[in-house]
Order: sequence, then C-alpha cells, then structure tokens
Amino acid sequence: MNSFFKYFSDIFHGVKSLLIGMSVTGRYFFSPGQIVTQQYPENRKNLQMFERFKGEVIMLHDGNNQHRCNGCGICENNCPNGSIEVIPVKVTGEDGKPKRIIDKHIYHLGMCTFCGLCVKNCPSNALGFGQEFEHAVFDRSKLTKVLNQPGSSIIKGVE
Amino acid sequence: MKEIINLPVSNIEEEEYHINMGPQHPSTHGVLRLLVSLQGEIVKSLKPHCGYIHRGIEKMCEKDTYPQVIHLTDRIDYLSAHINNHAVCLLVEKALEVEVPERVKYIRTIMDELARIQSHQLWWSSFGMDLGGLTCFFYGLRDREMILDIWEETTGSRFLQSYNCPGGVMQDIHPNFQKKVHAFLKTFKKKIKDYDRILSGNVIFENRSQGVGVLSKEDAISYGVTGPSGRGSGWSCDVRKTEPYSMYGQVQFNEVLRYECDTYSRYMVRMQEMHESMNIIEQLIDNIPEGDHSAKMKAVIKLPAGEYFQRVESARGELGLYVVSDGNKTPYRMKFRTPSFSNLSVLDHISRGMKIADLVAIGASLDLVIPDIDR
Amino acid sequence: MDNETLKARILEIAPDAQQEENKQFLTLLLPAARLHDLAIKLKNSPDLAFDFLFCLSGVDYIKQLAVVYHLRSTQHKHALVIKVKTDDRVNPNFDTVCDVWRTAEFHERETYDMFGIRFNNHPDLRRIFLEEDWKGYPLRKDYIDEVNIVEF
Amino acid sequence: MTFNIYDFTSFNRWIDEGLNSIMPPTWAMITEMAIIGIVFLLFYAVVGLFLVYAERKVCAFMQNRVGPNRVGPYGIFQTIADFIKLLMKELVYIKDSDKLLFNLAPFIVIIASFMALSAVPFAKGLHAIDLDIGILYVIAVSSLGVVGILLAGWSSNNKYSLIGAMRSGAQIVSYELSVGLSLLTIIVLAGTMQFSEIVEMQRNGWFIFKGHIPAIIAFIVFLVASTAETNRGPFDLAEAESELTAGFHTEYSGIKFAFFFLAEYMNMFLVASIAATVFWGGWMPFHVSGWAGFNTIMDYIPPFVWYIGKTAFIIWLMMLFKWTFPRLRIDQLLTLEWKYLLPINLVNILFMAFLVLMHWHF
Amino acid sequence: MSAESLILFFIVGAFLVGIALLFSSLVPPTSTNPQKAEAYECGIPTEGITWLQFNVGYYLFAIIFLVFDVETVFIFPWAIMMKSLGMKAFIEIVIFFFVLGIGLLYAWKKGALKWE
Repeated sequence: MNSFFKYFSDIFHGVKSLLIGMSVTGRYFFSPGQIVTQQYPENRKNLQMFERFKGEVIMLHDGNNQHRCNGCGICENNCPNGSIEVIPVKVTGEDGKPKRIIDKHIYHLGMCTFCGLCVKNCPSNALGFGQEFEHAVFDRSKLTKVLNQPGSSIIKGVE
Repeated sequence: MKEIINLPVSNIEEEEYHINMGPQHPSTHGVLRLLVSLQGEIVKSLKPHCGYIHRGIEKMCEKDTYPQVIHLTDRIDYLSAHINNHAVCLLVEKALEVEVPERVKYIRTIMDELARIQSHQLWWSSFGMDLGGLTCFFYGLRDREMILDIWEETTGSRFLQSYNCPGGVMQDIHPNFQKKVHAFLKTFKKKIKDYDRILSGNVIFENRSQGVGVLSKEDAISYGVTGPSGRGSGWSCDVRKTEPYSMYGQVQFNEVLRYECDTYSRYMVRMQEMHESMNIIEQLIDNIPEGDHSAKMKAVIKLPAGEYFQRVESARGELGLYVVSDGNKTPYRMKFRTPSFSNLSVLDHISRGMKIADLVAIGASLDLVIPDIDR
Repeated sequence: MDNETLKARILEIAPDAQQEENKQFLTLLLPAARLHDLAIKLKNSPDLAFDFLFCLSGVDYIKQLAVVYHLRSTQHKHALVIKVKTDDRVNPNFDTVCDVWRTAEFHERETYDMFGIRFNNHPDLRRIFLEEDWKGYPLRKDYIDEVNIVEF
Repeated sequence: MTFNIYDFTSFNRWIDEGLNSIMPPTWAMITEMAIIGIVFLLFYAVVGLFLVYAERKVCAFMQNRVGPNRVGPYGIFQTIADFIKLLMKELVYIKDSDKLLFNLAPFIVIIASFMALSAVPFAKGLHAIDLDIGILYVIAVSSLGVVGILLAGWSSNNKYSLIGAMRSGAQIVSYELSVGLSLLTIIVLAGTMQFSEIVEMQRNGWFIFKGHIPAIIAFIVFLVASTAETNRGPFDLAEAESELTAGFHTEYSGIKFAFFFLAEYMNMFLVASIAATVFWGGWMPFHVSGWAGFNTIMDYIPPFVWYIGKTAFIIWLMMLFKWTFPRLRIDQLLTLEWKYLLPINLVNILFMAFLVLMHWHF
Repeated sequence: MSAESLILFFIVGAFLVGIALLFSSLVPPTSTNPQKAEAYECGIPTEGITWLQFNVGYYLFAIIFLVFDVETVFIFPWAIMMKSLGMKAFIEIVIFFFVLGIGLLYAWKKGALKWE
C-alpha cells in the first residue's frame, strides 16, 4: 500500500518539479528586456573597454612624438616568451659622450601572453597597454610591430 | 545487403564493442579521449588517453624565473587561474619568508573565491548541457560574465589574468571593485535560485544523477579524488580548512560535505560551495584594509636551495606545487599535482556497469578540465 | 604525531632510512628494494595510516633519478615525504605502489613518461601524455629536443 | 463564385467543377492531384523553414539571447539561407555503409511526415483527404518515421549511429502505444475517427473542456508521448548530442541531413496539429454554449487562424519542454512509458468510457 | 478525394526528396579522399567491426509491446461503437482491460519492465 501511494506522490512531485522548471524558461521567454547579447560589430562605436584592459603592449608617446624608453632591455629580459626585442644604437650625445638610445623596440604580438611583466618592470614607465583588441590579420608577419613610432625621440631627463 | 549475411556470428558475452569518446566529442569538454568498451549500452571498462594538449609546462617552468612561471600556471587550469597563481606566490613567499601585506591577503582570497564561483558556474552550465538541458549553459555563462567583467576592470584580462605576483598583486584593485562585487552578489543570489529550479529539483535530473557513479570515501582517498568530488563522498579534504592560507583561517565558512557519494551529491556540493564562497566574499569585501598592494621584493627572486611544497584548494580539488630549488633564479624542478589528473583516474572505476549516458554525467560531475590533466 | 615521534616510529620499521633536510615535511630516503613492503606498512599501521598519496613526482638529480612520494594521513593529519633514488640512468626501476594507493597508477605512468623510470608490477605502464614512439624522456636534464624546445 | 475564408467547401467544389468542365474526368482528377501536391509541397517547405526559424528564436528568448538577426529583418531569411547552403553541400558517402538503406532512410522519414500531413484538416473543407479512419491512419503513418531513423542509424556503419538506431528502436516499442491509447480516450468520447467529424463535434465546446479530467490527462499523455515519438528533447536519445555526437544522422551531410532536420520539425507540426484538432477543436472557434453574442464574435476570426494559433501554442509548449529539461536515460524512457503512461492511460480510457455512459461530460 | 490520393502524397514526397537529392548530387562541387569516407568516431579510426551482435536491453519490452499493440487494435472498434453498445460492452471491456492490466502487473513483478 505504501508503494502505491509513493507511486502517485512520485508522479505529483515529478510533474510539479517539471512545471517549476518550465516556469523559469517561460518567464525569461516573456521578458525580452533581460536579453544580454551584445551586437558586437554594430556596437563598435560605443564599445568602451576598461581602462586597464590589456589589448596589446604599446609604447607611450606624448604629443611631441617623444617616449620614455632608453633601451635598457629589462622588458626583454622579463618577457617569458621572448616576444620583445630591443635593438639599441650607440649615438654621440650633445655632451660628446657616447649614449645608448633605442633604435627599434620590436614586439611580437603573436607570442605575447599579456602577463604584464614588461609593463610592470619597466623602470621608466615607457610601456603600457593599449585598448585595441581586433588583432586578426591574414599574414602572421603583421603581428610583429615596432613600438617606437618613426622619428620619435626620448623625453629629456629620463635616461 | 551482402554485408548483413556475411556478418560473423559471434558470442555476445565475449565480444566487446569499442567506441572512442573524444578527442572531438561534445561531452569531454576538450581533447580527452576515452576508449570505452561497451556491451550494448553498458560501459564495461574505459581507458583514458590524454596528452592531446600536453604543452610541457613543467619543462617550460625550469627555464622561467618565478615571476614568469605565473603566466604558465594560468594555463594549467584556466578556470582557476587565480588560485594557481596564488599557489606559486605562496610558495615563493614561504621560501623567502616574506610577509605580504594584509590587503594582499584579502584581495587574493576574494579573487580566489570569485574564481571558484565562476568555475562552478561554468561547471554547472556544462553539466546541464551534458545532461541535455541546453538552456543551463546560457544561464551559467550569462552570470559568469559579471565576474569576468569585475576581473577585467581590475586585472585587465577576462580569463588568464596573471594577477598575482610574488609578494603581492600586480596592481591595486580598481576603485569600482567593491561596488561591482556587491552588485554581483546581489544579482547572483537571485539567479542561483533559478539554477535550483531548472536543474537541481528537476525529477529527470534527480533520476539521472542519483545512485550514478558511486564513489566510496575509501576509494576517493585511495584514488586521491579531492575537491568537491571528494567532499561529495564525505571526505573532508578542503585545504582551506586543513591548512589555511591567506585569509581562510580567519573567515567563517562551512566545509560542504555530503555522504550519498553519487553524482547528485557531487553536484550538490558544488551548488552549496557557491553559497559558501559568496559568504566568504561578503565577510571580506567591506573590510579590505588600506595598505600597499605588494611587499617589497628583490628584483631577481632566488629561492634558497631545498624542496618546497605548497597546497591550495583550487576549484576542482587540491592543487599541489612541488618545487626543488638549487638556489638559482629558475626552479630546478617544478611539479604540479593537479586535481583533474587524479580525478580522471577514478573515472574507469566508478563508471563500470553504468550506461553511456551515465558516463557523460559522471564525467561532468568530476568537473575535468583537460589542460589541468595534460599540463 | 609530530615529526620526531613519526621519525622514531618509521625508523622502527625501516631502520636503514636516512633523513633529508626539509623545513616543511619529515623527509626520509628509503632503500628502493624495500619500497613496496614499507608502503604497505605505512598505509596499514593504525598509528601511521598514511592513506592519501597526494603527490608522486620524479626528480632528476643528474647523478641520480629519484621518485618522491608525498604522503598524508587523513585520520591523524600528519604528513611524510619518502624518497627513493637510483644511480642507474639507463634502466631505472622501482616497485610500483599503485596497489597500495590507487592514485599512483596514473602518476607512475606520468613519471615513466617523463623520466623513463620503470615501475615493476605496474598493471598498465605505457606513456600517458606523449606518443608511444616518442624518443627520450623530456623532463630529464640531459634531454635535447631541437625541434620543440626553442632557446631564446 | 465568392471566396469564403470561413468555409472552403464551396471553393473546392468550384475548382472541381471548373476543371471538369474543361477536361475529361480522369484528367481533371490528375490535375487536381497535381495542384494539391504542389500546394502541400510549398506548405510543407514554408512551415518547415518557418518552424526552424521559430525554434531558434524561441529558444534564444528563453536563454536571454536574440537568436538569428543578421539575414533579413529579424533574421527571417536565416533558415532559407541555411537551406540553400545545405542544398549546395557535398553529399559525402561513407565507406562500407549500406548504400541502399543509407539513401532510403531520408525518403522514409520525409514521406512518412508528408503523408501524415495529408489527413490534417486546416480549416472547414480545407483538407487533402478526409479518411473515415483518419486517426488510425495518422498513428500508423507517423510511426513510420522512426523506422527511417532506425535505418539511417543502422546503415551508416558508424558506432554512434548504431547506438542511436538501437535507441530509436526502444522509442518505437514504447511510445507508439501511448499515442494510440491517449487518442482512443477521445475517440471514446467522439465515437468517430474521422477528423472532419471530430472537429464538427466540438462546435459547442472543445473536447478538452467536454471531457474535463480524463481529457486533460489524455492530452498530457499525448503531449509527452508524441514529443517522444517525434524524437525531440527531452526524448532526443537517438541523436543525444552530448553522448553520441549526433546519433543517427552523424554520417549524413548536406541535403540528406536537411531532410532529417526538416522531418523532425514537420513531425512536430504534425503532432501539434493532431493535438489541436483532437483536443482543442482544430479550426473550430472558441464557443461557449448559451453566449450567442460571444460566439458570433469568435466566429469572425477565420478558422485557419484558430487552427494555426492552437497549433502554434502546442508547438511552443513542445519547444519549452525541449529547452528546459535534461535528457532522459534510455531505461528511464522505457520506465516512464511502461510504468507510468501506459497504466494511467488504460485506467483513463475506462474512466472516460464510464463518464460518457453516465453522461457526466459536458 | 479518397484513398487513392494517398498514392499521390507518396509520390510527391518521394519526388521532393528525389529532386533535391539529384540536384545536390549534381550541382555542388565534390572532392573525395579516403579520409573523408571514414566513419566519424571523434577523429580516431574505428576499432573492430561496427555491425556487431548487439545486446539490446529492451528485448522483453518489444515482446510486451507486440502484445499490447495487438490488444489496442481490439479496443478501436469498441471505442467507436461504445455509445451505442452501452453498459454491457463497457463491463466486457473492463474485464478485457483487467486481463491486460494483470498481464502488465505480472510482467512488472517478474522484472520484465527492468532494463537489462
């Protein structure tokens, strides 16, 4: 007799639990205001990334096309993947002494894991993270970038 | 129709039906291959074949300095990236006897618990999907998005943050952090009720999971099944309780234990753990002390020669980190004892005699993350 | 049991064990020949009850190959590290402990895969991560792979 | 001739007479058949494509998404684009598969659903065939579809497909009965198996209200059993994607796959139509006996709209099932039928018969 | 309109599939290679033969199904004529159902309704 009642209570509880489940999906069906989808390519204009977003490593340049990198190579040493290559050149400074400045700061985006060690360990805060995240290219060689802009020079007093 | 007539007459009892589940299979959540021997629908035995995404992280670690190791640990168990980082940092700090600021401990603990919640959310999503309830997947991911946003704002990345560093954290928390965490807790407390309504209480789900994949406590210990899967077998194996680190010694929380030992109990442990994690975060979030976000460390970190071991509770179990140092700036040997690797070893044992559908449910309830197995 | 009494107790059953320097755990170097025998004793003695093998790792000390077992008792909450070493780099082998702690089965396969240490009586000793025809044992210090390992 | 959207009988007669007047009777009949065939074909394609779109939109809304919205306004041309894509896909032949059965399977699945559709009355006078054993015919023909699935799974020479085929075999042996018996409950009340008569009998109240408790139970049983019969979630064991990758249609590509897909949706439409016709009065407007004014207002809504509305609601219910529940296991599938649905069904028929004999129904 | 139009529907259905299959086998570009013709098993070659003797767990169900399906056919005529046959037929059908129900219960108790 006990199992007889259990049979019916099983049916009752089963149907009840199913109805509760259906009420959840049903409720969401009738509340389109809760849709969370982002229409990505369309919302590009007002797509605001967080300020700390790690899109790519960039070298910070000011309005006069000047940066703070002196080519010390600490970022290159700190990078776990070898995605940074610093190529310095020796020039003669204004005071006549030989001085090391940066020729090319090469950054292999394809090898970067965005660990942030280069930015954190840069002694002169020359590096930062950019907001750009659309990195897809058809040619892998385009992922290799030169971070110091052409014609840029070092800000005085940073060395 | 010739083929049918020419079929070899075979003895049903002796013939086994081998079928590959994976590497490209929806239920293995990655590239894990299970070679299953079937008899009809019944699983006779199965052999896991792993290594499809073995990247040799242990070998790579031997070339990297300790701060550089962090970004590799992100990629072991990507769902508890914070916790893996935490393990390395704790080990280095313990070896160097560095005292980290209180603020760092608070931040790390909160981040760990957020990682645990989002890992369990994703597990819940894929668990529902493995059982055929596709809607669960979207609800889980929808709520997980809030945590990823919180992380993105503070750490700059959504998934593999590399946020911890030996001695502290990379950068201080964002001014919005506390506000957003509060908003998340408030929202998620409502949403988690939906999880219960749509899956936990469902009669089909209960029938699918109860009595399926029974793992006794002795077997759990012997196979080293830790984390929520072990606690679902009634084994009190929470490292946060047995060897408290960071703030875990000072917050109030319950170690969730269940004794049914089946898929359902492993499920319920994780559901309860989400509540406990929210509880821990609530205790900490308003009391983060002012201070520095990192202790002063030397520019080059060298561990004294010797052997070190650090255990932390990751989202799927006990993560052990064994380091042999010879005094250099790179570890001499670094071994990760990953929870999923041990949890996988029990899959054959508990799924024998079950049906294929049960195998999927059991696999999902163990919450395997394939990079965690392969490393 | 604290480390001192633990050490005394284990020296009772394994008089030839040597202690190694370790701040965290009691570390004992055991003779390889008696490993399996001692493993059973460590697990089954009621006052030791090391029932949880939480880590099994191979280490290459260049002159020697070692296997490190991290043991823990869920009942008494004490931990122990035992080590076995061998000088034989060509054909190193130890007894398996996977009949004592089942979790060792996979970990020993991994150690075999990465260090080439064979475990006698292991039920299914195959490579676990790498392919069956992989040459060499990657985690050994003398392993050279010009294709996959890139030097910066 | 005045075109009447409330009664298609005169329209049919007009076409019939018109054709007979210009050609001999045999040719007239063949022409009629050709017209019907083409109309049904178009209807089949349109409904199939629309249902695929509807399902994607419905499930998207249930999951807080927007669903397809790129092709055409609100993505309504998405399924057409998909169909063209599938049509242009290569048909891959599988080594060692049973070629004959492999190609035959999509035929069986499509033909079964297409033939069953012929018996459905869409509005007054708007049906292809009005068989006097309509219900029996629909039960018989629609269950053929599962045979197609069985063949598809078996012939593919794929282990997943084979297991899927075995599961669909289990489905045949279980849910066939419940579909039949739950419809029998209403036949007891109606006393006929002809669809047009069944609809006509619901002029003063739909059967689900007339037969109250047993009719509601029969409706629920029918809904569950027919969801299983159409291989839809939570009973989609034959194609359980998390266990068997794609089950019986793993090896099917291009248009052959599209046929299985289309047939699934048409079967869903079919069982929803049957449920709407038998339980909810088909194209019959909602009438309350005694409220003459209300009834006239209801009569202004065209029958076709009533029919589509009811069918759409039942389809929506079935979609709600699929997107809410986890999948059953195979032994639970059989347990549900044999231990729950069948005994309930048997008792329910007697209950209904007793009710009819005592005139306790409305 | 009568039963012969069923043949029409059969033909139209077959025609629909046939035309589309024909189109699809002629128009789209094809490229074959031995890998493509392999049965899909998660990217791993199949082990052993596929068409093996298979242990179906629902064999007993299939037999009970046959019994019940035949019995259902007997119920159909009664269901249609029930109103005119009246109470006497109802009692007879109750007895019929009773026998069926006993059969089902027997199978249930004997464990035939259990997956093996």
